[in-house]
Amino acid sequence: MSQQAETLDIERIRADFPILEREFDGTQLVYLDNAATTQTPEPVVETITEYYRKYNANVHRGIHQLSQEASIAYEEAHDRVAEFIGAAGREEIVFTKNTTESVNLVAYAWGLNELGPGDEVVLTEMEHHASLVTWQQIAKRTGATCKYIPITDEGRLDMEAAEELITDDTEMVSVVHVSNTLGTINPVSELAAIAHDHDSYVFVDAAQSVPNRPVDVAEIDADFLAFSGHKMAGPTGIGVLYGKEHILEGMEPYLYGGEMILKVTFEDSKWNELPWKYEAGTPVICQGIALAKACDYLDEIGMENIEQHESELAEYAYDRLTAEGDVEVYGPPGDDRGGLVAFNLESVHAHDLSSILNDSAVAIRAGDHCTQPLHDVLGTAASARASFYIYNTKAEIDKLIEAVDDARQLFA
Amino acid sequence: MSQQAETLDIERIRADFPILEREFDGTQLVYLDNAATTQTPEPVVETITEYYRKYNANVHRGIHQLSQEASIAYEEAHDRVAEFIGAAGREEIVFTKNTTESVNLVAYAWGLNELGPGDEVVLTEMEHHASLVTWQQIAKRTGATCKYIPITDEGRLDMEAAEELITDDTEMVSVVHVSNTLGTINPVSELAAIAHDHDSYVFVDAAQSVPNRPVDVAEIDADFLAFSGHKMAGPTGIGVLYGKEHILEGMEPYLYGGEMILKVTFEDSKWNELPWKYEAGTPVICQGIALAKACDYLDEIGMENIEQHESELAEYAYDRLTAEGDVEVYGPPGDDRGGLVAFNLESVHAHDLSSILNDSAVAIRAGDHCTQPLHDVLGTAASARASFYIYNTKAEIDKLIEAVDDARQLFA
Amino acid sequence: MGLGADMYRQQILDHYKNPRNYGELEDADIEHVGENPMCGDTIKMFVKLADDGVTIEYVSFVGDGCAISQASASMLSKELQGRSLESVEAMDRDDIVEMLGVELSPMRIKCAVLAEKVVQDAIAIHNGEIEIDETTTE
Amino acid sequence: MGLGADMYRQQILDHYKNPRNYGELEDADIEHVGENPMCGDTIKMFVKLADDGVTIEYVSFVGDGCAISQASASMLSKELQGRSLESVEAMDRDDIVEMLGVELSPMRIKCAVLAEKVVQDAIAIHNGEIEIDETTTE
Ligand SMILES: Cc1ncc(COP(=O)(O)O)c(C=O)c1O
Ligand SMILES: Cc1ncc(COP(=O)(O)O)c(C=O)c1O
Repeated sequence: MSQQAETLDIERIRADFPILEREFDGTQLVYLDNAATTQTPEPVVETITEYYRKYNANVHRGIHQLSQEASIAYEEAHDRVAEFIGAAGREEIVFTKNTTESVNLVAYAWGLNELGPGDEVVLTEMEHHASLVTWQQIAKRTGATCKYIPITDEGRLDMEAAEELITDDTEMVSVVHVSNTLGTINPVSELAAIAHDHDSYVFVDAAQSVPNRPVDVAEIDADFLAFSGHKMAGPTGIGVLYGKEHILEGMEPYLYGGEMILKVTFEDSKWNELPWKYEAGTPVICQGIALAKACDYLDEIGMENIEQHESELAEYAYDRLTAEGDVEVYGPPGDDRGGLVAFNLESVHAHDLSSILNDSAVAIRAGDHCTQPLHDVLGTAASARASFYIYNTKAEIDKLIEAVDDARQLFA
Repeated sequence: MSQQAETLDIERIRADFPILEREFDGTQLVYLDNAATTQTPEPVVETITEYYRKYNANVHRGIHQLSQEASIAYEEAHDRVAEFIGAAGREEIVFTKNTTESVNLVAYAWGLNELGPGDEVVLTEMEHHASLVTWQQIAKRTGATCKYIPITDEGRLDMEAAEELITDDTEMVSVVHVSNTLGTINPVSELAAIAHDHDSYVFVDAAQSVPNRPVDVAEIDADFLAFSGHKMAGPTGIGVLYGKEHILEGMEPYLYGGEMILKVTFEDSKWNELPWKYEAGTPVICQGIALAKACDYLDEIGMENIEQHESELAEYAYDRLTAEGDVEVYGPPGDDRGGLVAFNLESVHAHDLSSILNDSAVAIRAGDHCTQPLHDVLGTAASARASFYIYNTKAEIDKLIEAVDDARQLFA
Repeated sequence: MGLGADMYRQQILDHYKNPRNYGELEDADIEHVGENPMCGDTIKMFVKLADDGVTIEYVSFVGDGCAISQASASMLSKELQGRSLESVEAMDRDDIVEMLGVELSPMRIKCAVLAEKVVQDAIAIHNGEIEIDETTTE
Repeated sequence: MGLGADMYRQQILDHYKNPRNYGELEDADIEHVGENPMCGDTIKMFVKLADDGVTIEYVSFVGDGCAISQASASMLSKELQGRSLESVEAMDRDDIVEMLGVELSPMRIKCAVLAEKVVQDAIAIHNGEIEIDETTTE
């Protein structure tokens, strides 16, 4: 079935991921849950162990050698991540613990102070709970209103509706770059342009785009952009918030404590420079350094190559899944989507499917993928989702298809 | 000088910390900056690598095998930490990214909603910026007032003043358990009793106590208690918030997003059960599992033994430092303090001292230790601080003393 | 490669494909609905009591969701006939796992126990012990 | 084991122990204060201009803090005499490191450049380019 040449040197890449060798009851793992979390290559794992074995120390203010080494590595990690997404410098890169916290940072530091009755936050029907719940709740607290750009039958944003929904009352447009359920690649530059025409900020949830395609914040003209380490070959416990320097400069702090201050008296405090103003307490030191290494690792493979590889796998999976006619795949056609397919088999509930696939060592996700309102729109409570990364192959998708066929038979 | 038998089997412990073998210009590292960050033993580092090499996956809702393994390990890590501090169960243990975030969680989720004009938050003059700046800023936003329990000449809390400052207007008493600057061990149970007499909550900043002495939340009767993984042989990027179940149950959420919700529509959301209600987004999975391992590691050595070891080192360092008469050590006498000594040498600024010590591979911290207001009270802008952990020896303190002597001569 | 044989024994598939006691009960003494929002499983249970008011005469259900949740509701509806309310309140997840006769992974137990939880909440509401509109499980 | 020899060459220790141009200047044309709150270093610089209004005639300072910050202020006060304001505004951290003649670790450079930053801000205020009461460095 899967005879085409691969864009990536998969054998070489797979050698960096010992976890992919795992077997369950003699069957080798087929890991297709990459939109939830990607696996971590040896160079990143080794960066972590090297940190703890060689230069673990608290950063920023230590004069001793270990602290200097840790500080430099941690600060340079910001530069590296800045470079990875085309930001101007470390001032624009705040390390958080995940994408979710990055959204909350802006919602608290900016939204809670700036939003009020009459103000509108425009989201999309395909937002992840990370942005949807956050803006919904901050809007509730401030008296602002949330509006949702609807999706078309094909699972794309209805851009005409977007033009109407974004008005001079709009203060923030928060949009997912690549949908983690539909696989839709949204026209974020276009949305940013519309938002800016109305003097609104735009927040790009890039959790599913930065890991697998070239993303340039300047090209998008994003005011804010967020993503997570654990979805891009990095460790758990780190996320990134990109923000334009002048905007971050003007915002109030979010978390208070050590490192984020310049001067403290019993009466009041003064804030530190960017980005440290937003990194209170001992930061995610080892995780930041490891994330920078993940950027190196991905850049070595090449983000264009990764994008192409994922498109190929997505199209192949789409075509094979829909061949039988009893599978509904959500979102745009196979040749125009990010590297994932969420679907439902007519006769088998997604959870049952996932359990049955697990018996064949095929790991997919089943559920609402943190997009419950979108699932309501799609008219289903849950879906099964296979999502791909740099180490996946068409042969693995063949195994997925086989296992789906087993389920089909079992429930026939 | 240092001939007494050690409480701990130091040689065996040191073998778990390869970083301690590092040499700078042929001189072996003497790491005395443990109040900032402790080193990480091999069993914890191996727990981290095992996670990434064997069962890295997103948690909670994955049906596939890897996700089940990761979920169980991550959830059990909460149980392990609960046990470590005498909490009732995982419902009372929220994983954050550090102590600072734990304080902010309560300040935002409880303080921002419950505090108002006329309400008072009682702190101490020796609070770390983590709690001092946070409560100060939340008070500013809500119209509440902060009051500070003063310290005595010996660097202890003035408990008579505390009795007067804590009144029926007090809504929160936030107190550091062991001061990271003075080494004072505060009577937190007594303060909790006073706070509860006035229907106030008590928040214990245990960042410097949980790592090195037995701490039991029930015994203290703390309403909240916080600490960091990186100060207790665990990884960076994880902190803990303990909260009494009924209090956490009643509070609003703090971060919004995935994992912390049960149900989401475009209009509103319902929250998940404890502790997940407070852990939005993909949590600090690997860090939580590694922290549980650090608890195992410390319990194997024995928290009473660690406490005794630290007291011995602190007393020894105190006695040797004060022998010359030109060193001021801040805080209580040598026989009644946590495992650290902050001091100033008459003729040498703390930063210069730290630089000179670094030339002898002795790593100490110099600065304000995130207690600027306390330093104002002490009448100095900065101090040098040596802080100890399970792998330190009296012989290392001898090296510290020698290096201090070098500085004394250089600046004579 | 297994065919999901362990978790989907013939009995479970049979109850899923041909649910017993399926349908609304007009003259139910107790009825209550519950859902597992993360899975999308919903179950509504209807209970008819015997004249003594403490024994279950008949149980029916309607619902939607995965095979485990629906088969569990179907099997439970049979299991409950003739039992005392008290004994039902005392049931726990082990009873359900035993009833299903399969090994369940921790993530799927939530699906399995939904029906039981709905019935127990229904009884608690009937007894005036709790006041909720709907049971929601994690 | 070194005696901190690298960072504390004789010259620095000498300027620290015997600061040059130390003291307040009554008839200063420009004066400005700065601090490095994390270190506790404070420096106040006083500048007297020549009649042309763009050349520095004399500089003095008062301050408190570590040897690096204070020696740097002392050496800078000598260095600046006779220089144009413009040339001082163009100075950067490399000039300071060169002036001190020692290798500084990144964490100590902050101490070294405080005096320079205070003078530069003083000039900028004098020129009406910025408005601040006090220079605060990280
Ligand atoms: C007493 C005390 N509280 C709070 C903190 C803050 O801990 P973290 O930086 O891990 O948030 C520290 C450590 O710096 C501390 O010593
Ligand atoms: C599109 C999208 N946004 C946000 C998130 C949240 O990321 P995290 O859980 O790392 O905070 C995810 C992943 O779950 C996602 O797919």
